[in-house]
Amino acid sequence: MTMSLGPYASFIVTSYAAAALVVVILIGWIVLDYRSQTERLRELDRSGVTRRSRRSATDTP
Amino acid sequence: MSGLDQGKMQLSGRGVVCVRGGREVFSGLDFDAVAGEAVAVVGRNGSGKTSLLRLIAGLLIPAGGTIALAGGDAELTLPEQCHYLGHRDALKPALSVAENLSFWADFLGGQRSDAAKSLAIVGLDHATHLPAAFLSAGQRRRLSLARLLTVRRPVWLLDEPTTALDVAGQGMFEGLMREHLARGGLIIAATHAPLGIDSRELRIGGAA
Amino acid sequence: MSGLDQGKMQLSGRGVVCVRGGREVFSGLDFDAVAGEAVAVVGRNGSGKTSLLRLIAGLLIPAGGTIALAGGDAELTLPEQCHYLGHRDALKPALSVAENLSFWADFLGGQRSDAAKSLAIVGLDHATHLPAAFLSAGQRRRLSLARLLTVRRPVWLLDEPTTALDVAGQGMFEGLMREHLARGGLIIAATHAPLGIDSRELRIGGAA
Amino acid sequence: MTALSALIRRDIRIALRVGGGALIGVLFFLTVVVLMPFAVGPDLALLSRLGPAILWLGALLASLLTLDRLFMADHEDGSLDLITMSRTPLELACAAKALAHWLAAGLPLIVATPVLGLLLNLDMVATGAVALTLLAGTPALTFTGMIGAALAVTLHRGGLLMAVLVLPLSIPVLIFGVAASQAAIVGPLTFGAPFSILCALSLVSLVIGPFAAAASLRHGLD
Amino acid sequence: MTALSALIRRDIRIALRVGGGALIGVLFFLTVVVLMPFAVGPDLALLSRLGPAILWLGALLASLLTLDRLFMADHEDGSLDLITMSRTPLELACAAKALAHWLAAGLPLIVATPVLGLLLNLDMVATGAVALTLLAGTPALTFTGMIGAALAVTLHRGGLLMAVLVLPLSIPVLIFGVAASQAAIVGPLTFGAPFSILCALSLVSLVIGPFAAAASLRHGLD
Amino acid sequence: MLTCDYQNTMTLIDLANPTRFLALTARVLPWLVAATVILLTIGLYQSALAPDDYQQGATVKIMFIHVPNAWLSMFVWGVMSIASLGTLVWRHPLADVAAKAAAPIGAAFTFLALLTGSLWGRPMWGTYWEWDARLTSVLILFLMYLGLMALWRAVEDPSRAARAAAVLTLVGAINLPIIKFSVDWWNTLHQPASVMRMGGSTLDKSFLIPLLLMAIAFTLLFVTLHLAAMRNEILRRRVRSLQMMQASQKAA
Ligand code: HEM
Ligand SMILES: Nc1ncnc2c1ncn2[C@@H]1O[C@H](COP(=O)(O)OP(=O)(O)OP(=O)(O)O)[C@@H](O)[C@H]1O
Ligand SMILES: Nc1ncnc2c1ncn2[C@@H]1O[C@H](COP(=O)(O)OP(=O)(O)OP(=O)(O)O)[C@@H](O)[C@H]1O
Ligand SMILES: [Mg+2]
Ligand SMILES: [Mg+2]
Repeated sequence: MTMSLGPYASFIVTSYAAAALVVVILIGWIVLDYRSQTERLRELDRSGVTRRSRRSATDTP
Repeated sequence: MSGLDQGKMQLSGRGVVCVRGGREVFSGLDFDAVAGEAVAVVGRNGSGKTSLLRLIAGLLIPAGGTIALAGGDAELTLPEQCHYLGHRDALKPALSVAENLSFWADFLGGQRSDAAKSLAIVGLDHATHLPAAFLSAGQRRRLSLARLLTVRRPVWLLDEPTTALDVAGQGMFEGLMREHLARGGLIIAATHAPLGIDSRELRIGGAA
Repeated sequence: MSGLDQGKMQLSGRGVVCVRGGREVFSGLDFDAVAGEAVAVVGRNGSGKTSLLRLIAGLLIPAGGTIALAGGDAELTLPEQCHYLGHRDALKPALSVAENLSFWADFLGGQRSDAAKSLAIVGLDHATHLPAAFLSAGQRRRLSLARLLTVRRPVWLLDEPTTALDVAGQGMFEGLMREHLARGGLIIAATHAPLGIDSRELRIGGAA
Repeated sequence: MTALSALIRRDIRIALRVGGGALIGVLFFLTVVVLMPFAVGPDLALLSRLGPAILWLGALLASLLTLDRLFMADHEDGSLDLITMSRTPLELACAAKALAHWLAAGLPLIVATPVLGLLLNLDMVATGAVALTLLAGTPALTFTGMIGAALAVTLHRGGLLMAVLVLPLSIPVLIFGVAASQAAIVGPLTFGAPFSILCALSLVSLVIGPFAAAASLRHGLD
Repeated sequence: MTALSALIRRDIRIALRVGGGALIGVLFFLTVVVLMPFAVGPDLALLSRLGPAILWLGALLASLLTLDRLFMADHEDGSLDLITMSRTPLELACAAKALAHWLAAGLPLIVATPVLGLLLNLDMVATGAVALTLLAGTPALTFTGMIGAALAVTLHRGGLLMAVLVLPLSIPVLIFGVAASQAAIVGPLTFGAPFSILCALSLVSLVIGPFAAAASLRHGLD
Repeated sequence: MLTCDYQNTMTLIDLANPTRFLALTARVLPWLVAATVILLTIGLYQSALAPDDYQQGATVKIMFIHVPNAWLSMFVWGVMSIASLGTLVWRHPLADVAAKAAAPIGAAFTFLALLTGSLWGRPMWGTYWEWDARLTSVLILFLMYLGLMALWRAVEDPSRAARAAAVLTLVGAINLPIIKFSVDWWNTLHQPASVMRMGGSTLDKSFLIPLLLMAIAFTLLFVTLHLAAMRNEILRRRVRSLQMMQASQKAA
């Protein structure tokens, strides 16, 4: 599909591209952060640190 | 290199005068310490024990007298051959235990041994990747001790070194001091409590 | 006015829970203290003695339970009827002894007695015009005590009150506490050392 | 009333004694204002055109950067505990402290304005206008800044962080302060409109500042 | 060399971690620069004329006001004792610390300059010129500022006092920094002359700063 | 030893409640992601189909990005303000997690509003930036978002930072009505409200529908990102608590 965006096409494209980029950065940051936190939790688990409220965490239906 | 093997190493002060804040803390102090020997500096609160250690470490400038190390590494000054363990731990809370130790090892330079091994010796191997901010007072002290083990220096200046250490920690630390002396090192320690190893007493400012 | 004469004044806590830095320090604490009585709060380091005093003073907010004063001045809240003597002296080094005391007398308001007389009682009358910066630790403590005498409050919350006081000072302070109790006051004191007057013991966090 | 006036008198006295911070604020103001001509260049016409803006910026920075110890000092020596426990509402005590700070550190800035006006080639009218707007506007700076000072206690951290948090809040004051001065000097707007907004901002901050600061101090208790 | 690079890496790491101050300097820069148009008024022609001066002033304040804890933090936790005793000359250690500070807090300012240039209506050339002069000039700010940071340890007091002491020293940097940027933008002077003076100032401060700071730290031993 | 007693008394208050929240998030998140993707696709498609404006030409397409982001920049601060009330009034442990997680997302939306606005301003007003009341107040909003993020980073104890941030968020909420009504109070360059205003929208349907679709899609995007960021924050605090526990456990 082609659209005619007029004389200011670059402005429109830049706007959409910037929005996409920022959203992708946000998503990337959140996903990477999630990975690193779960990784650290797993590491702590492996080194034998336990939490009292832990059983209730997994038992929640 | 590090002078640990030169049996005749001797630290001596002659007529040392210490002035702080315009007030004379002590004067005419003479002392000697030879390799393999521990000297326990004792005296009342405010008698100048910490000040003496800082004078030796070059962190204070004597108002009179001289302090010199004979038989050490001729190319290094006295402070460069000393480890100073003061009340403040020189730890950065934002860095991990391992980062803190390896920074000092890199920065202080000279003859080194394995940082991970030192951490194991002082009983901090489980906390290697923890930020130093999370350490308790006793654990911080242990981390400081690991610095003395990782970087070799012939002269140890210790200011109330056993503060915050529990009984097991004190035992560990006594072992470390014995080992250091056996390798020809030299210890000057300011203490209120007994040092736990054979030592000569240096009293500042009259009987307590 | 100040409730000192209402014999039935009673401070009580029910099921008090204290949380600091996300960690529970103690929970389910019950206590009572009636007019004319001194309660000595004891316990290990870190068991929460200071925290309890600050909870009563309204400087911490309990995570659970209630603390209330019955029979005091109905128009005033509990903290407004308390004197809190903590580790920090609330003194300004730039102001003189007299200026420091008279500021607190003016600011705290309520029933007052002569500031100069209080200074004489705590043995600071010779230092009236000295800047507080020149005071030794013990003298700073005495100046804080003068605040308790100058402004009347029925409840005294004392955190290790005898720190830095010499023997004569401790004797003086015991006299002051007795007098306060005799007038129908109430004392809650956190101490490691014995309080020196008849008191009931409130232990936090198991045996030491 | 005695309680509040005692607090004000104490704070002013401390600020003016050795070790107090009143002088340093004025010095910083002087330095920043003297710095500007070096940055802008020695164009006198331009300088006098920018004069009000420069003076306002200097005053803004000087009053915000001196504020960070407003509550911190009292917190560190335990005075804040007693102030919190006292029969004086914390909001009023906060307001009194801010007032004392303004008297000890804000007023001297205004007194210094005419001298700096000379340096910036401002005429009498312009200098007067700037001084008047500063008189009406600096209370707003102090009273919004005190929110940051109270946050510094909660955060155990002052300095630049505080300035960064508070600066956006003080932008409206700056806008109308300069606008009023410019109006008085060159027109075409009337002086009255921006000046009354400035006064309104000061009044609003006189209310919001103490409440927000007291709330922050209460929640920072620990 | 390992010693110095270890020191630099440590300081940068601390600045970038939670609790570090690198971000705050940039934010302060942003805020101060955004503040200026409010003071000067929304006259775009004037703003772009003043642009370089505004950016330079912002960078000056941001880099000086973040400097006061450069040595203070190390003094308070005892690190400075060990640094003084070490085999690395204190002058070099000071230089390394200042370099780390510049990398963590100075460079980000330069990176932020283009964005701020847009707000001030500067064109590409002008923005480039300012960024280039900042790149050449901010080391001078950091390395003269470190003298003040060392004095702060001796005086047991940082903050504004330090800024007041150091600001006069940094006036030459400001003058030639702005002059070089203006020359690049409007002429009539050549860019080269003031720019080379700026570089010379940076080089001189690179030498004088560490020596003066080390001397001040040595005499402040206590 | 002293430290070993902590194990018995430590209840990790931070984690008591959020556990349920984590379970909930795990179930809801996939649905939210799907909904966001679908709506965003439809919205973008509708925006592409929208006709050119008779005045603004094709640049009106920027509106479909600009306006939702502008709305969200204010909406997110509103969410943070409510969360701040939760922190200060009810001391709810999830409230500060919500506030902290929202700040970077809000800052991103505000940045996009500023950027797309500038890009729109160039063809419409002939300049990227103008110091007008609407634009400036949004810029201040952006600075305040950054300030809050700096605050969260600069302070190590999260509960302390939470309380300070809450006070600041509430004070900063004053800015929201200023942004909203600045175009009415001061006669400025920027468009007055045409969608959300008293007396109904004045916008043509062919623009209104894609705009509303995009607005809903971006709101869903925010909700999704926010939930995920909150989950991360809870995990981060869990890591922190466990690390502190590790420090005191092993010493015993
Ligand atoms: C950096 C520049 C800009 C900023 C910060 C900005 C900010 C905002 C904000 C905050 C809103 C939401 C206001 C509300 O809900 O009432 C908004 C809406 C809007 N903006 Fe902008 N804007 C900018 C530039 C522009 C430009 C250049 C145009 C077009 C010429 C434009 C057109 C609109 C329109 C049409 C709306 C929707 C108004 C409504 O229907 O309520 N904006 N903008
Ligand atoms: N920074 C300082 N400035 C001025 N005087 C100081 C300073 N530090 C200590 N002093 C003074 O020097 C004297 C000796 O202090 P020093 O710390 O050496 O005593 P100490 O023997 O280590 O005491 P302690 O047993 O309490 O550790 C004391 O009278 C003290 O008041
Ligand atoms: N500001 C604080 N933030 C977080 N936790 C704290 C804070 N102050 C104290 N704590 C913790 O609260 C607990 C109780 O401290 P508190 O000062 O009440 O003990 P204490 O009984 O007075 O001890 P001491 O005998 O040493 O005076 C300790 O575990 C301590 O680590
Ligand atoms: Mg000592
Ligand atoms: Mg205690």
